[in-house]
Amino acid sequence: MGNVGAKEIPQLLSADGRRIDGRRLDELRSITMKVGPLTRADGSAFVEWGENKVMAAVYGPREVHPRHLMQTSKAIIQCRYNMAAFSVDERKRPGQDRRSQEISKVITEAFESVVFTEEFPKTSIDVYIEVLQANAGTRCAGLVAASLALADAGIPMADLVSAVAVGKVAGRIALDLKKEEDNFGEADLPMALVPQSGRLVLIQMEGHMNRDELRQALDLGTKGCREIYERMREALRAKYDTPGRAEPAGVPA
Amino acid sequence: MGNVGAKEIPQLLSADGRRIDGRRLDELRSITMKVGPLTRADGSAFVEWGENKVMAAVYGPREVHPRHLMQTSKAIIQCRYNMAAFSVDERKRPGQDRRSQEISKVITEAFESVVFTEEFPKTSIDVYIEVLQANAGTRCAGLVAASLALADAGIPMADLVSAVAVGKVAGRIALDLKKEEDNFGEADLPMALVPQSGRLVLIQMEGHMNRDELRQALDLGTKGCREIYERMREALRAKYDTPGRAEPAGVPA
Amino acid sequence: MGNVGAKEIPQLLSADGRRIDGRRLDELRSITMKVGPLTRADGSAFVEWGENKVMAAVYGPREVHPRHLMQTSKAIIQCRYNMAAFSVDERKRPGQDRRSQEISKVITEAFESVVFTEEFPKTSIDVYIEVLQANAGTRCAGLVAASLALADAGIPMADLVSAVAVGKVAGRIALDLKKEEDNFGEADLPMALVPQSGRLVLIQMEGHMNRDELRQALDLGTKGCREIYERMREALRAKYDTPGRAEPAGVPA
Amino acid sequence: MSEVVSAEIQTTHIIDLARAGRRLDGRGIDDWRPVSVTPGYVKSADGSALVHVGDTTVLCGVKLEIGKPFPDTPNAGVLTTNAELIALSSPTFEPGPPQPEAIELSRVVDRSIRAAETIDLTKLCVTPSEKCWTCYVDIHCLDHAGNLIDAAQLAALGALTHATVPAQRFGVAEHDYPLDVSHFPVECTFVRLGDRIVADPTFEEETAGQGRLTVATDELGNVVAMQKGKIGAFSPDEVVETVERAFRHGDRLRNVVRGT
Amino acid sequence: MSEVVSAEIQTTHIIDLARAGRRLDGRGIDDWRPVSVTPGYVKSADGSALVHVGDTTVLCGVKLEIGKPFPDTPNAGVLTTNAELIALSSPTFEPGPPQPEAIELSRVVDRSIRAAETIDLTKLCVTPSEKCWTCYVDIHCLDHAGNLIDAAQLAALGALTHATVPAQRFGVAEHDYPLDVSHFPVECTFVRLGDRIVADPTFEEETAGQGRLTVATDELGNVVAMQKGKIGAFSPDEVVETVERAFRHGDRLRNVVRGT
Amino acid sequence: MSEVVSAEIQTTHIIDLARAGRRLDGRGIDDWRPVSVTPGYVKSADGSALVHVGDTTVLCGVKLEIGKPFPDTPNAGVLTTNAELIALSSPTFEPGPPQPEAIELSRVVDRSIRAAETIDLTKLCVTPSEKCWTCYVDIHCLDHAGNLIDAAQLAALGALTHATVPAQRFGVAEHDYPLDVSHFPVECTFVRLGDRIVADPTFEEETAGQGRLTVATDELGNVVAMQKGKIGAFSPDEVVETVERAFRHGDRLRNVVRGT
Repeated sequence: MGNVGAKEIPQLLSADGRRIDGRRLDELRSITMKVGPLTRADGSAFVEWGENKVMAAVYGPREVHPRHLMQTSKAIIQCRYNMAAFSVDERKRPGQDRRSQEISKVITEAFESVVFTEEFPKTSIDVYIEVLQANAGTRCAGLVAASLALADAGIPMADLVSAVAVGKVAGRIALDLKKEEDNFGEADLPMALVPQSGRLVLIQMEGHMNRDELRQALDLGTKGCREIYERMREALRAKYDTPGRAEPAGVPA
Repeated sequence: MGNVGAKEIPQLLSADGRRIDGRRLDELRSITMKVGPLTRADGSAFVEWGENKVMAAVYGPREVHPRHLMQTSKAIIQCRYNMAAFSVDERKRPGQDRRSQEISKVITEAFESVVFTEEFPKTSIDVYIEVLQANAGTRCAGLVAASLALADAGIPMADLVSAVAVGKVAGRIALDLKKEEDNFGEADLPMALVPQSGRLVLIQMEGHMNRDELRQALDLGTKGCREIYERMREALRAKYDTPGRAEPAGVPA
Repeated sequence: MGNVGAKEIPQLLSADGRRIDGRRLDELRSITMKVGPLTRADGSAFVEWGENKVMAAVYGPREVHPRHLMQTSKAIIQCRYNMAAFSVDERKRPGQDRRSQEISKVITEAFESVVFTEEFPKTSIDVYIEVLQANAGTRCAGLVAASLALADAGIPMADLVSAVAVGKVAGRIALDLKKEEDNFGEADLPMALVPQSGRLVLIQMEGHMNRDELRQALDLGTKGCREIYERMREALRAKYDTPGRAEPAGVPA
Repeated sequence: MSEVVSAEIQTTHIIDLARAGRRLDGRGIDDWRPVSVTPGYVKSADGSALVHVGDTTVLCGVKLEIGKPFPDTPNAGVLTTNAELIALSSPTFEPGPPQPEAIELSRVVDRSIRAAETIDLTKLCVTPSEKCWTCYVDIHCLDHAGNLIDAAQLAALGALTHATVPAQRFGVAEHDYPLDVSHFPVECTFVRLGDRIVADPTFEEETAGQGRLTVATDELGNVVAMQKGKIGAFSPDEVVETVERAFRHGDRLRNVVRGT
Repeated sequence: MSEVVSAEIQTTHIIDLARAGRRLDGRGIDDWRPVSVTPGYVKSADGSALVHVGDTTVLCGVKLEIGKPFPDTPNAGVLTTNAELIALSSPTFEPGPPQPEAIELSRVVDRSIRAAETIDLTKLCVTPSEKCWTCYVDIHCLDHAGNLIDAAQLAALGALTHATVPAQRFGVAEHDYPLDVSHFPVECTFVRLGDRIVADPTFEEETAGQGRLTVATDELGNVVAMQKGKIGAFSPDEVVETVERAFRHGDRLRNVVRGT
Repeated sequence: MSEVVSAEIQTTHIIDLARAGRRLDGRGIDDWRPVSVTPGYVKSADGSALVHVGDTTVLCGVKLEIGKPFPDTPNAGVLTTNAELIALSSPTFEPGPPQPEAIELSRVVDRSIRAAETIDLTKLCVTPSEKCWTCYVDIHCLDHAGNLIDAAQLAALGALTHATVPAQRFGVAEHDYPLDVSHFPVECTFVRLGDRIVADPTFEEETAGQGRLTVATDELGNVVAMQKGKIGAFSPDEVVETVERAFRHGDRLRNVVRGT
């Protein structure tokens, strides 16, 4: 989308329905997740998803800063999604741009929909997401990493939030777009699912989809999110199955 | 003033003493005023003055933000004059520039000279002026709109403040300059009058005037302000003459 | 240092060991100091050192602003080193750049090492250094001026802090570099000394020095600082020797 | 009674009403407030529209200037959307740099305009790699009585639809000419109140809402943009139903903007 | 006794004195404090002046650089005035971005210089539309003992009057030459204390004042700029009288700057 | 027990241990924590290195772009170092513009790289006065367990040492080629604890420290940069002794970076 005047469009789908990297339309990129890699944070997680590398850390519940944001009846969640200057092809100037701020907002709202914030009035739960290497789908990768970091920090939640992007590539609905597909495809729909309720806490979309395609995209995305969710649970178990180490609170076993 | 290197100066005054838009030297542009057009503000007014369109809104007395500006013995007044990006010929970058900040300051001081701020200690009276379409004299139009909005909000004042600019055009003192006159004239003198006391609470001037011209300009401006004042009172009556609607406090009947 | 691509390197040392302005390697530029030139500040000093002109002022101990910096067990020191736009050959944009912020930080830490901050809990001691004309060595000149201003303000200190820069010029260690020597020399080492303890509270260095040169530089700098220190004491005496005027507190007699 | 408590009582009341299919201002669950679009409101702009959606009032001005194409799109003009949530329009806004809410508004409106290919940007190119039109879409919210997104997007579409390219003023052509608008995306916003999803929320309904969903559709039957906002969640089925409603309302609002 | 209360007592005292035609520092209502102008104080500047008005101390430096004319004034150079109310100069100033008081100071000084056509900007044009001199007037307040506006404006005028155009350094001419100053505007500031209007106010008088009026006059008998500041009001008659006083003081101060 | 009090107790304990030549984590006074350097960690960068010094983790990415030389160095490329102390890496950091600590870190790392002439900037010039490589060194701190300066500087040196000039991508040469690194400065940091000066301080030791000293040495036996930080003082003799230790550790760390 949005590649006005770009010169060369690669062939995104082969005759036998394989994508540019050989995946089927409903296939995820490879993913590895690590819970708790950081020592200073209260909770942390690292996710390598295709060619994305994303680190997330959680601090809190802790004192609210700046103070005027404090809420007397619940904790506030402050997510900050940030891209390292070297994470993209053309160097990104350090600091928050408008895109980062919007993504921070929708991710914050996704977590506010599942975290039991009323248990920690007058505090802040700070969630930091750092994209170290980017290749499409960073907000979903960031959300997954942050979800694991929240669990690692023992923040009580209704459920782990899972996320994936669905898109439209060469006229077909496809799961988990990579950079070329995102750049030259016809639509992108990132979504975040609360698996136990089956409800979406993040939905964005840009491009062109008709009614049927949209329905199809939502179904494929839901399926993808559930796959990711299983991996997330495995990653948490991998950390906490060490004997003598307590299970973190708030994450369904 | 200030048009170094400009190519073509239009003829600003005809042989029979008429101005570029046919007005006499002591004639105002057409004005319409509407009190209370906005629903969320505590008070509001819209002024269309020549080709200026200006909206003003008042909030308060309310909590001071940022808190360290709070004064224990009186309300503070915070005026913010702002121009919409599309209000001028060459698009203005959004946000406060130095000119806007200076105008905000002198308008704030004009109102602080008439509002009974000591009646509302520890609060803020916030006055917002938005220039939607500009054609010379926007600070005066903004001041008039804000004055009406303060009255609409029921803020007690010694008097309504009226305002107009006087200038020097082709060597003659003229009332209420429009854009071409302001750009190619020899002086501009915006002023704000408290009609009942006959005193000026805003005076600025730039250009060249000798003693006599200055005296003449102050007289003509005072007369213009009194004319505007009558229109302001009419506009307030137009709103509050609906039976069953209470007269706003603080404005002389 | 750092003059990649510069065209012409002046001869910095003559055959008989004289520098570009005729000084010997261990010779300071001429210095005058004036204590208390400003009326509004709690303490102030002006230093003219070679072609540097530097003014310093001290306010406090006073209320901390912004409040969240307040420390319950001691005063905080806030130094702000600033260069006037016209103080250098190519006009400097007003405002703090990264260099100014770093210098402000190391000067703050130098003074925190000698001021008895625990005597004034919950307050701030604000130190402002303004470089009006710059010719190498401004951070040392600023530190000396600020030291005098602190004494003038009666702030209790373990000792006056003295400062000077040592450098390497045409392969030789030299005291108190001027602009050409700094630009075309091989190393610069600004330092600040607490004379009574013989310890350094500011050390920075950039360039190339081997072990022996570094030792030599520290010795020469220490000697230079002691010379400056004597001048500082004279300047304070010059102000306070007026009969009936009290000696400022905190400065060793 | 504290403000927090009274807000909670209002929230409960609004949700109770919605359960019964009713709303504070008497509308039905799927009713829109009256919408009006006044093009050409600001003479200093190259295109403008004043939009009312009930009491919500938004003014949009479009300005075109000659600039330089971005290096990676040498054959295209530039489109920039900016929304200012000025403090005049609501007691909840403060002066200062744009807050997340204003940034989201700008980006959501921009996304619908851009994704629908409302303006064919290649037509804004004057000389490839050197000269192009930069089209600024500036949105100024004047009265925030709820559903700013839809009002702002309508104002932007209205201002573009009736805009003129100032080609003569910039010495690029002999005459000014109308800006060519290729598609007509319209955004429709809904909020969840309990288990009902209401259209065109008021300020109070947005405050009470448990999730907001915005769907932009074009005149060809495509969804071109979506955005979920605020705390809350939607099932995929609810999304699909809401999309249908957005198509229906979108067609009607498109006609209001186009004046047909 | 709280600071607020003691400030109120001082205000009352200052106004009582003024009523009797007297002032805290012994001056009469229309007396100026001693004024000195030291040109060439800063060698790194192309022009500079250190100004004392009583204890008030202001330093101004002028720098000229080669830049580009503004598109709408292709035959003119650029003049930029900037005043910094640095925290060193007063306990009431704080470090950080310029506050409204600093912005007003910059603009009021700039306005007098610009309106009086102090510098003929067309003479600062080197090659039309391409190359011109940009003249930066940077004002640095060092000690704020009242009436900064007049001290800053005198410093600016003094720095310009004695400035050199660094034409050789920038390779634009073979020799540097003096900057050509065409007019000599001088600003004079007054504050109302009760029903008296006093000249050249101290910091305490400004704090106590009920309105401030600044009038800039040139050497030809013109008023070129005015600015009313602070809470308070003036009748048109008072303005006219104050203008007469500004002419009188202005002529004297002009001579101080010009060294005649 | 308040945080302040417990921090004071820890400080006392750390200093007592140091007096006995011991440290909280069992190291000796002059021992470094384990150091690892992983070059090429980030594919989107032209050079990168992930560095661990104990639990302290820093990632550095180098990007090269075609830019314009500075007017006063027409024959040289541009090197820019930037360190972000992102809030993710420590409970003591906050989001927002860089604080003095981050600025100092950037500048101290930059100074060692620049003073040692690590990169011969004239080799980054493509066309004098017109085209050169701009080399951005961006340092991203991920886990701050003490001694960020050394970890950041090692990451920067590691990223540069293994960087590629993307000459083909920018159409400047037919093939990409390795960035030429001329010198290998390494920074070593020490803090005073009582009368002992310990190497490679942890976060707790930095907090307890009474002065910090950083010394950058190169492979030829030169000190190329120094920086004293934090409250505290060092005698000239202590500086000289610390420099000797920095030479010793520097040689070892240089080998880790160069992979030899």
